[in-house]
Amino acid sequence: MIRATEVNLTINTALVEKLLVGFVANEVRKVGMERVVVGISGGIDSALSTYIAAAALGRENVVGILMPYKTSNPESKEDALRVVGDLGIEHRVIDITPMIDAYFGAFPEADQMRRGNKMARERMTILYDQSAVARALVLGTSNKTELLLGYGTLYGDMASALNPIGDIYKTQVRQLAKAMGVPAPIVAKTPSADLWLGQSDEAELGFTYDEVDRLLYLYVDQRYSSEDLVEAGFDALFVARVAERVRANQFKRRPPLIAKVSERTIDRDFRYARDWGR
Amino acid sequence: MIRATEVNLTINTALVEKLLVGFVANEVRKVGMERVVVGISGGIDSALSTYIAAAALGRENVVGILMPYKTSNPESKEDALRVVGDLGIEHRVIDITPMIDAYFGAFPEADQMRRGNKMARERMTILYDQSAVARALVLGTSNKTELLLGYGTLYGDMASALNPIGDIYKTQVRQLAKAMGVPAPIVAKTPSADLWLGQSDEAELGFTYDEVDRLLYLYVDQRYSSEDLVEAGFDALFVARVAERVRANQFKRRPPLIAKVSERTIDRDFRYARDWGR
Amino acid sequence: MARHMSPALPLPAAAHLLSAEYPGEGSTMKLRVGLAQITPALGRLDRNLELCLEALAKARQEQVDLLLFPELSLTGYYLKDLVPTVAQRRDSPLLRRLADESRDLSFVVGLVEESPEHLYYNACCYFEEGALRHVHRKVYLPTYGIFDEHRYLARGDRVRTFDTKFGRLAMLLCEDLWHPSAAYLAWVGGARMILAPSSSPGRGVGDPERLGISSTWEAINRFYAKMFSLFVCFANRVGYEDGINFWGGSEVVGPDGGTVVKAEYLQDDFAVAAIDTAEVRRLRFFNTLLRDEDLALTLRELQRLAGERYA
Amino acid sequence: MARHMSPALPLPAAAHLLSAEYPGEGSTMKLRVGLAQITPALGRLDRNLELCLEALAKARQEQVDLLLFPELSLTGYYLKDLVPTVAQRRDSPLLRRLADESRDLSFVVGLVEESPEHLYYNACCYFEEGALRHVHRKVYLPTYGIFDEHRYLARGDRVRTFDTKFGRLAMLLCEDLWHPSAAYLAWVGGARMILAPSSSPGRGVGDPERLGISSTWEAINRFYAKMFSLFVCFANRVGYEDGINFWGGSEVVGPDGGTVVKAEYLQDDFAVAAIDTAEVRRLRFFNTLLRDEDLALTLRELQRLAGERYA
Repeated sequence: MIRATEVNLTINTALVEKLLVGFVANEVRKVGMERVVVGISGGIDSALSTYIAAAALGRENVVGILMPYKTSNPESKEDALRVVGDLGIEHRVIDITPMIDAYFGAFPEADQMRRGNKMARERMTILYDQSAVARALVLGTSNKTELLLGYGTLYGDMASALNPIGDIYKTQVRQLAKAMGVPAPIVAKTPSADLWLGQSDEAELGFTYDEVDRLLYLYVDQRYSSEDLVEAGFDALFVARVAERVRANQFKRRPPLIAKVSERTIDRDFRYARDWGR
Repeated sequence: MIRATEVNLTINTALVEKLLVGFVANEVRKVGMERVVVGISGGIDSALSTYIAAAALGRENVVGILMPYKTSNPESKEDALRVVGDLGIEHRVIDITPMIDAYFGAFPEADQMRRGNKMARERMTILYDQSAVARALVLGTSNKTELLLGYGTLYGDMASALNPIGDIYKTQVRQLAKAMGVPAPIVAKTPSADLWLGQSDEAELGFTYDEVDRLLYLYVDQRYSSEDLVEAGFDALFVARVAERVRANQFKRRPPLIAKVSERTIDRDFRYARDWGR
Repeated sequence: MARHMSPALPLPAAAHLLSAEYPGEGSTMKLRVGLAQITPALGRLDRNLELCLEALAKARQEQVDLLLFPELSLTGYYLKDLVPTVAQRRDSPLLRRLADESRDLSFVVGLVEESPEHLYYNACCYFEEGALRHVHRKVYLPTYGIFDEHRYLARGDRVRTFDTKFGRLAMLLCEDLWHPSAAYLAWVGGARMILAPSSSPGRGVGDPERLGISSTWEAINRFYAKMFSLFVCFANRVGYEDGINFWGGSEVVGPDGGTVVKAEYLQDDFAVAAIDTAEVRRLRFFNTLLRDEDLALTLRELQRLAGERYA
Repeated sequence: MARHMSPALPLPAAAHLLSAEYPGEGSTMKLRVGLAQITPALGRLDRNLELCLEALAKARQEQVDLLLFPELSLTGYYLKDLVPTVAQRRDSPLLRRLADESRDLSFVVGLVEESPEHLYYNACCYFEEGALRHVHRKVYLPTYGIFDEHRYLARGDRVRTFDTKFGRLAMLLCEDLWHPSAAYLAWVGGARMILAPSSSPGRGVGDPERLGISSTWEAINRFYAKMFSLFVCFANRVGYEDGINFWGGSEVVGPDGGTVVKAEYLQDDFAVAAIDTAEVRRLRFFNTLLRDEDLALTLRELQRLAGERYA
C-alpha cells in the first residue's frame, strides 16, 4: 500500500518545459496567430505561464497586462513588473478600480467574495478585449490544484483560450518556475489570489499546497479511493473535504448544460476537436 | 435526395415545453437551488428562457436583470419590462454605462466590435454577481443557431450555468415562444443583439434565420455533406460560408485547451458528469 | 404457480449453470408485473437503494408478483469515471440486502457488476425467493451519439434464458433490444417474457405525437411481442442527467402486440400489468413462426458467413 | 532482392487473398527503412498529402527502400465526427495517387478506410510497385483515458502477414502492439519485420530520462524484437492536437533488441535505418523460440478457454 509520506511529485522540468513551450507555440500558430496576452498578477502561476509563452513565441509576441485594484498589494505590482522587466516583454497597466467601483457603488453591502469574483471576471473581460487589440490569444494561468479544487472564478481567471499549466500541480509549478528562471522572490512568496488585503490561499483553503497536492495526486492521478488514502496516512476529514470539494466543483470544469431535445446536440453528439481543420 | 425547400423545422411545442420546463426544474433543484437569474434583453431568446424558467420554478423564483447601455434601443427596455410585467417576476435594472465608459475612456479608439463584446461580458459578470446575491443559477439564452454560427460572445452571452434553448434553432424558438405566450411584439420584431444602434442580426450575418436554420438542420442534425446541400438547392457560396463558420467557431463551444503532461488530465481522462453525485 | 425453483446461483458462479430442465416448465399462470419508473440519483447508491425499497413497498401494496426497475437503477446512467466507485460484486452486502428483499416478491434491478477479474459490466440482476437467480450483462454497449458505454464498461458475451416462478424468461438491456439477433436468441431459447430494463435518453421533437425515440422503441417492443408471441416488459427511467432527459413511457406489451399497460412519459410513475402467460400459449395457436423457425438453417448460414468473413 | 511480387489487390477485395506461396520466400536482403516522423494537420487531407509527398521526395534522395508514415498520417488523430468526411475507399483517387507514387519506393500510410458497407476503419496501407498490396485494419481500438476510437470506428478482425519485395511482413497499428496476442500472430505468421505506425500521445513526466509513455513503448518494441528475433519498425507522429502532444521517438529495433535508429522526441524528424534481414536468420541460430513454439498446444488451450467461457 502507498504511504502518504512517500508520494513524489518531482517532475522532469526539462521535459515539461519542452512540452509546454511546444504546446503554446503549436496551438497559437495553428490558429493563424503569433501572439498571446496574459494577465500578470505578480504570483507564480501567471509568471510561469508568461515565461513559457516568451520561450514559445519570442518576447515580442507576449503582452503582459497588469490589472491592479486600489486595494491590491503594491508588492504584487512590483513582482509583476519584475516578470515584465526580466523577460523584456511589452506590457500595459489597466487599473480596474474605476469599473469595479462604478458597479459596487450601487451595492455597497457586497462582501469580499462578491467583490473578488467581480474583479476576476473584470480582468477576464479586459484580457479578451486586449487580445482583440493585439490580435492574440488569451493565455490561461490556472494550475491543476486550483482547477481540481475549484479554487478560482468561473468565467474569470479560469477562462482562457489555452492554458499551459492546467495539468501540473502547484508544487510542480514551483519546480518548473525555478527551472525556467522565474525570479526567486516570486517563487518563494506566499501564494495569494490578492483579491483582498492579506489574503492567503493556504489560510483560506485550510491546508497547504504540499499536503493537498500529494492527496490529489493519489486520488485523481492514481485513482486511489478515499478509504485507501486514509489507510495511507491522510487525515480522514481532510480526505473527505478535498474529495467533496473536487466533486462539488465539477461544474466549473464543464461547459454550460444544454437541454437536449434534437437528434444532434452541441457537445453531446456534435463532437469535433477545438483544433478541427488546423 | 432531400430538397432545400422541403425541410420542415416544425417542433411539437407542447412536448418541447414539457422537456425544457422539466430540465430547468430538475437541474436547478438537483444542485440544491430554487432560483435562477436571467438577463432580459427585450429579444425573443431571453424572453423565452424566462417564460420557461417561470413555468419551471414559479414566478417568485426567477429574477430578471435588465442591463441597458446608454445607446441601447429604448424599445428593448420596454420589451424587457413587458416580459417582467407579463410574468410578474422580480427584476432589477443595472445600467452598464458607468462600467463600460470607465473602461473605454482609456481606449476611445475602440470599435463597435470591441465595445459590443465588452458589454456582453460585463453583463455576464453582473449576472454572476447577482446570482450570488439571489442564491441562484445563471440561465443561458443562446439558441442553437447562434451557438453553431459562433454568433455570440465567448464568456459573455454564451456563458451560463444551464441553457434551456441551446438545442433549438431560432426558427423553433419562435414557434415555442408563440406557444408559451411570449408577447407578440417580441416574437415579431427584427432580431438584434442591440450592441449598437440599428444592429440587425440578419443584416450582419448576411442571411436570414429561416434560410440558415434549414441549412444547419441538414448539415448538422442530418449530417448531409456540403456537396449534398448544393445538390439540394442551396447556394454553393452560402453553404461554404456557413460550414466554414461552424468549423472556425468550434473554439467557442469547447473549454480552454489544457496542455496534457500527466497521466490524468481534466476533461481528457478525468471525466465526470456535471451532475456528479446529484 | 410452479413451486419448483432453480437453485440460487452459487455466488459468484455464472448464470448459465442453471438447469434447463425445470419441473412445471410450460405451465402457464396469471401474475402482476410492476414497472417502477424512477429517477435515480447519479452515483448515489444510498439514495437509489431508498428509491428501490420504496418501490418494493408499493409493489407489495399492489400485490405485484414481479417488479422491474430500469437499467442502472441503483447508480444512474452517465457514471463515466464513477463506474468502479459504484460497482458491486455478486457477493456484496448491497446485493445480499436486495436478495433478502426478494423473499416474497421477485424483481430485477440494474447496476454495475464488478467481475472477479475486476471488469465492469452494465448488468441487471433477477432476484427471487431470497436469492440472486440470474445476471444478464449488457452485450451491445452503445458508443455513438450521446452514448459512451464501451469507454467505461466490458461487454457481456451471453444471451441466456433462465427459469423462474413465472416460467422461462430472458433479460435484455436497452441497446441489446436494438439487435434482433439478441431478441431472437431469447425467443429460440424459450422465453415467454422479455424483461427489458432501459435508460433511453429522449430526443427528436418533430413528431406531433411524442418523442421520435419513443416511436422507435414502441415499434421495437411491439414487433418482438407480436412476431415472437411473448410479453415484452420495458421499464424505462425518467429524470435528467447533464441536460439529457430520460423519457419513461415504460410498458408491458402482450403477445398480440397490444399494450397491456403504459406508464406516463417524462415523469415518475408506477404501472402494474395483470397478465396471463396463457396468452402466449393461445397466440401460438395462430402464430406458428416458432414452430416453423429453422434453427439449423440459420445456424448453418451464420457459420458460413463467419467462415467467409474470418477466412 | 526477390523480384517476384504478390499481385496487386483486386480492389476492393480483402488482403488475405494474397498467396502465402511466394517465390524467393526466406531469401534475405539489405534495405534502407525510412521513418517519416511528421505532424499531420487535423482533418486536412490536402495538407497531409503534401507532407507525404515531401517525405517521399526526401526518401528518394536518401535511397530509402521502404518508408513508414505514422498511424492516421493522412488525417490526423482526434478526428471525432470528421471520420466519415476524411474516409477513403480503396479505389479512391487519393489511394490511386498514392499507389502511383510507389512505383520506385514501397511505403505505408495511415488513413481512415471506408468499407463497402460504409464502416470506417483505422487502417494502414502498404503500397508497392504501383499498387496497394495490403491493408491492416486496427483490431484493438483504445477507448479509455485520452482515447475514444471505438466511438467512431469499426474494429478490424484480422491479423495477417503478407509478402513483399522485402520478404514476409506484418503491420500492427499502435494499440494492437499492446496485445501480445497480435504480435504473436505476426510472428507465427512468418513476419520478419513488424511495421508499427503509431499516434501515441505523450504523458507521464516523473521519469528523469523521458516521458513515461516512451519508456513503456520502447520496452514493448525491444521485447518483441528480441523474443521473436525480428525487426520492429515504429513510426510515431509528433505535434499537438487539442493540447495533447504526440511524442515521436520513432525507431527501428533489430532482432537482437538493439536500437538501429532512433528519431528525436517531440519534433519533426526523418530517420533512416540501414538493415539486413539476414540478421533475423543469424539471430535465430541462437534464439530457438520460434522452432520450439507449440502452436498446437496454444491453439488447443485457447479453444478450451473459449469453450469454457462461452459454454
